[in-house]
Amino acid sequence: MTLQLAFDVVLIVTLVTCAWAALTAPDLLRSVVLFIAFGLLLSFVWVRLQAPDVALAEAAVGSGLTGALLLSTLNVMRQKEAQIAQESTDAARESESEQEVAVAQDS
Amino acid sequence: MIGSAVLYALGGVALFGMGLYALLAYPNLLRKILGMNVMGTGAFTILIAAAYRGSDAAPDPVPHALVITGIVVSVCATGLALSLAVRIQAVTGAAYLTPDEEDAP
Amino acid sequence: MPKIADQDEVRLTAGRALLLGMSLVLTLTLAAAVLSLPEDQPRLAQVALERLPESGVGNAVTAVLLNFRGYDTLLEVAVLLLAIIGIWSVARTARVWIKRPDTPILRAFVRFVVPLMPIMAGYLLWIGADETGGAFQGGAVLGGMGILWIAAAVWLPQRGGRALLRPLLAIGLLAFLIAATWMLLARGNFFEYPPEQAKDIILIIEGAAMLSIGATLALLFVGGAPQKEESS
Amino acid sequence: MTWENSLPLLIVLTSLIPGAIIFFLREAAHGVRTVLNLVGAFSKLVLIAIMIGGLQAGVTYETRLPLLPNFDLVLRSDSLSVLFVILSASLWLVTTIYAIGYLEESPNRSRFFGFFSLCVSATMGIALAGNLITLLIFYEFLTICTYPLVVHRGTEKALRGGRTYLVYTLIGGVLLLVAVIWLHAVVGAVEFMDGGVLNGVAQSQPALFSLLYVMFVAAFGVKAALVPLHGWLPRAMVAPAPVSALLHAVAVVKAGAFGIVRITYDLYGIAVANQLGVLTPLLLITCLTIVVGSLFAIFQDDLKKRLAYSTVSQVSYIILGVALFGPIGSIGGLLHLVHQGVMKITLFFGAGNLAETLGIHKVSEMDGVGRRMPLTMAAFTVGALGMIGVPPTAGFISKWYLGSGALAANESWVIGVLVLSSLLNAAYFLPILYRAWFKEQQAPWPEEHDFGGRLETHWTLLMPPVVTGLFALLLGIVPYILRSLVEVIILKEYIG
Amino acid sequence: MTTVLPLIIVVPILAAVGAFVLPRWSFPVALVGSLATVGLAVALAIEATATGAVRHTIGGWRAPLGIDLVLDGLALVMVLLTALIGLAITLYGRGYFGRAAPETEKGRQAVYFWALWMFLWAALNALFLSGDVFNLYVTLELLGFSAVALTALADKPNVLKAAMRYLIVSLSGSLMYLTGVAFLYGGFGVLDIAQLSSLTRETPALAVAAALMTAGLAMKTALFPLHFWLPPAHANAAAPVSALLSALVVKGSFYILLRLWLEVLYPLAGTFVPQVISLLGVGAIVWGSLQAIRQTRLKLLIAYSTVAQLGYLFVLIPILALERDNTLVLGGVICFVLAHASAKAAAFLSAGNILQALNDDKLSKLDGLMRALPLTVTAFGLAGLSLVALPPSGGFVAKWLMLDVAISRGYWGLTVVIVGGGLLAAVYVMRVMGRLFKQAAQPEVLSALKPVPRVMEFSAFGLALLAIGLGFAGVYVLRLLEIGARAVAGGG
Repeated sequence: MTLQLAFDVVLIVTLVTCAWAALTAPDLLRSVVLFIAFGLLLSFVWVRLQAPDVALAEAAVGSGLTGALLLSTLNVMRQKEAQIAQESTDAARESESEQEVAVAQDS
Repeated sequence: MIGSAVLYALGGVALFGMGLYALLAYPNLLRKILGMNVMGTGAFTILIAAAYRGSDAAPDPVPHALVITGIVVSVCATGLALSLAVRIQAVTGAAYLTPDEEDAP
Repeated sequence: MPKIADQDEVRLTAGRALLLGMSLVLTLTLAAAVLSLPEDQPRLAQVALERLPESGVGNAVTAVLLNFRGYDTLLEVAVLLLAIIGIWSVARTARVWIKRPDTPILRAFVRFVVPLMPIMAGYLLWIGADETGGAFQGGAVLGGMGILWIAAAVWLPQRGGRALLRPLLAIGLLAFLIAATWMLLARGNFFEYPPEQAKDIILIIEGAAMLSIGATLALLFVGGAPQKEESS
Repeated sequence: MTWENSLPLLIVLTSLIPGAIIFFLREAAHGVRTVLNLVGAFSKLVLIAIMIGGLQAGVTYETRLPLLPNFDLVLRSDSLSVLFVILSASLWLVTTIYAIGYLEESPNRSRFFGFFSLCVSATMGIALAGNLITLLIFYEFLTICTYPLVVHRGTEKALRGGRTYLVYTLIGGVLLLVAVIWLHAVVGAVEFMDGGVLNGVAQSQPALFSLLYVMFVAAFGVKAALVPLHGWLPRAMVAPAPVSALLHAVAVVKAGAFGIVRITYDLYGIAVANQLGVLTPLLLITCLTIVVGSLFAIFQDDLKKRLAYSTVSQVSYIILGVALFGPIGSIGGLLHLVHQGVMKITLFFGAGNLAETLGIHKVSEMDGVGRRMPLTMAAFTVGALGMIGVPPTAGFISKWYLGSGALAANESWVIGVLVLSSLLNAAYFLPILYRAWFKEQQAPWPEEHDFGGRLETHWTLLMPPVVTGLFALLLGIVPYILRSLVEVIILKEYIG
Repeated sequence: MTTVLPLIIVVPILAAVGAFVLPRWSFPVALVGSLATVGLAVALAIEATATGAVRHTIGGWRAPLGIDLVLDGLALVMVLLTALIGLAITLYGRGYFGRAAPETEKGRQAVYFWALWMFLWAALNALFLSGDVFNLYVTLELLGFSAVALTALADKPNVLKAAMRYLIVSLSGSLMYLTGVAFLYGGFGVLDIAQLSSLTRETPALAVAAALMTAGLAMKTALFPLHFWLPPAHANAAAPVSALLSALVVKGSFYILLRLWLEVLYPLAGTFVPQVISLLGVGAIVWGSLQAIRQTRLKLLIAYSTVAQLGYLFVLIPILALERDNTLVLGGVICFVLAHASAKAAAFLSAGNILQALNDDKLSKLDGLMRALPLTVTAFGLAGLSLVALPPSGGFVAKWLMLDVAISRGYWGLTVVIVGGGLLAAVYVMRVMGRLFKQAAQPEVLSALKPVPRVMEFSAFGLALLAIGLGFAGVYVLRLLEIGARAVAGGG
């Protein structure tokens, strides 16, 4: 009984910690990966609570599919961000070189 | 609630609170979406814990069915939210909600 | 230019500490309420398990999902279709570009694993009537297959394929609606299956729903109406 | 549907339906619009005649439409309502003819005539209202329909005038709403009855019912332009002349005065109001209004503004009759309800003619105008003399009764007020008459229009003031016709 | 005869599926769906007036195991309201989206509009008829998703951000509601509203459920100070969508809130929770009206007016929870719902017409439109009358009932707020009307207006007439509300 209780406590603490880590990880990619891990842990919790159907749905949909969605979105958004950053540096360089030209012409 | 199910329900409550915090505290849309997902799992866990009736009795199937429905709804919500987030980033260049522009409709 | 990282600072500021405190208070209040919940509440377990034999299936969760509270599930399948419509209306383009496969290993993996998945999904569906499993789990497997397939770009939706896409997404919901309305007209109650045919009807609905769920989940991943390959 | 339960509704509808149709007419549909207006106005008069016939035979006409539990829309005929209905309906007919001549060339005519008819319907509703709620509904309805007429010209000044008007009347409306619901909450659904319905219950809670009375008077006082609630009236004078004539001589301000009459006689009961002691403050306010309105009028050079301040002063005579406890004063008040309407509309028609024909807007521009427009100015003169109270005009009759009423009520100081007011009236009207008749034309008319023909102006503009002017004279020479009706009303109120 | 009840949910879903699967036929499908749904609503009204409340046991299981659909007076009134406004929106949408082919951008939007709008209609009907707290959660999500997607349809930066904000609010509101459901189930063991009604007592679980559900639903209904998301969403969406959001969608979540306090949460009537709701309602009236007065764009002004008007819905909640049998109090709230829905839909549709003609909705550009668009301006004016609650209009009847409740119970503060709110509404309505009546500074602008399809003008005008006509329908609304008022709540 106490062993069971200790197991429960450890499982819950791990689960909650994992969720907190997922929410507050400074890097979003790490957040998402931790979230997927959290989903798998959660399925485990639900199996422990005699809810195997739900656990299966959570593992497949809640953790797996949502995780895939988050990962691909993060990927797309990072690419877009890089593209924007590239464009802005290009623009900055262009205006810089224009200035140089202007300076050259002045002198 | 029965035995250790209470502990799990308390865990669910904690998840709900944490998710709500993340939702409110972080401007990044992806993080807000993560927060909502965690909030949802908190609610689900409370329901699953309420369904638990000890290790030797069959659990209550009704909350289980509710949670399956909830999981599917929540993945749909995530999909919709992510699409909106991508579109917003494409249009405004930011992955968070910038202040509204003063433009004509 | 604003970046993802710009606004993704997770440091604990004063404002966040306040929010955290408020969340904590809420959590503790909810926790107190959890502790006050009655221990010996019979709830609906009793009645659901008692009437399980009338439902036509042996898995209590499936019975609740597809029979006792089949109406919830009908609306849920509607939510799935709605989500796809919403995503397609919001996203101008697909989020995941369907490209030619780049690694032979991935391609080979998909070639061998993917064909197994419909079988697995069908098995889950069939077994779900009496054991753990069901349309959602089966649909999730199908969706996973779709995602892998798309990720490996084995399947490129062509014109003909795209024309079938919308009906495929809708077929689960339609099956539900037809069955429920048919029962309404034939027996006077929405969703009232005759007990002897309940299992067959449920399996047919589940089969259709599984197809739609699979397609929906895969397309959630695509994140927009699938288009032909573009060179962006 | 029988005459008994549909006649009051039909009287309202005879202007409501033409009004609603007119909105959808094209601007150029001149003929249709005129026919609709006139058919509406004439059929209304016919229906009123039927109603009067029925009333003499002892029939009560009542339309009842339940809006909510304990909340009926009631339109009912009684002597008081008939008095107001006759006045408004006949003046509507005259004003319609006038407005056709006045406005046919200007833009947005459909809109104008549409709202104009709606205003008349609202006035009819106020006259026929059988309970407070109906009175409230039509009171607000009148506010709404008048606004577009005030801002009709769409200029910055018109919009400002309209805004002021709305601010005053909406606040008055809100006050009325609260008072009505409060009363409703205390005594339930009550309907107007000769002699009042609050006898007993009002005396048991004198403070509450006095407060409610003050709220009612304040609410209707806004429309009746009691000082200090009169500020909107002069500013609303930016409206076209027919609007000023009908609405600010008859419909709006009269609706306010009529409301106070109704509340005092048929809700509280004049005896109850006297017991509550609310009549004396009312008397003081009306006297103040009479004097202050006249004082302001003296200093106006703008003709319509001078008439507006005169209205402020004159409408209070009606309420003065109410505030003087005793049948003679009451008769004077009700007589003035009609007299003031007829006289004031004559004055506004005259002012409108001067503006439309010669471009005259100011008193200082009127030198010698009597020779240019003799008929118009003759009618104007009758109206002005009536306002001063010179016999044999109608104005003399009302002032006579008010004075006697004051004596009978042991408020002889009121006679002083009446005399002072008459002097002030003379002070602002006689100079106008003097300029018009006895001075030579000094400068060319500001903006002269040629309507052709031999008349001094277009016949549709000329006929209305002449007719109403004659009426003002007639009511003074043969006062019995009207007085007998008014006496019936007042006797019922005092005997109950 | 009870067969009609589920069909009113099935038919719009079928129409939605049809509009999606057959893009070329999306409008005809939606039109047929709309007409059929309106017909079903009328059939239900006839049935319920003849036989009383209807309870349909889905699957024949009966609550608590199954889910019951309940049609009582309250639900019927809401279904009818949705049908009337829905029909107008469908007609307006035809004018708004025109006949563009699905390949064009406008045609693409049209296909999604029809599918999403039909889903929204189905969601509303399902929500009004549901007798089960969890089923209500699913209908809420259905409603929220379709509303968010409809908002985002216009695809401009402000709209997308507004849609995102709306989605976040909507989802977190639903999750709070769902957690409340978990506590209700944990505490009382059933999900059926009628059964919960006889089981609930003042326990910590009920208090927590009440707090969570009320907060979540109030957020979705944009109760001050959680209204921040509403004005940008309602102001920037396409005109028919703005009308739907303001007239019907916010009423959906409010309806659940109302039902819960009437039938499940009433043991908490004496606590501070309903008082807080009422106070926030007061805040909404004051703040929303003041903001509306400050706006310089017509649609934003109307949107802030919605924030203010929604406040009125909440101020009577404490009295309602205490006096559950008092149809007059409920009648006041429901009459307000009806009046606001029709007036606000008319106002947004009129604003849409102005926007269509002028391609702008700045107040400073509206001078003289009365001459150019008389029907539209009249529609806006009539809607304004109802918003200010001047008689005769639906708004007047509603405020009459509310003031009657407030004054007869001696709530003077509430009286002042209700009355003052009306005056503030008069100020912002007049700011618009004054402009519309004004002479145009540049008459050439008026001659360069783009044409507005007749059907758009007439649907706005029709809704405005509805707002006025409700002023004469108070008795009938109250009579409908009496249907099954207690009988259904008593038990299944």
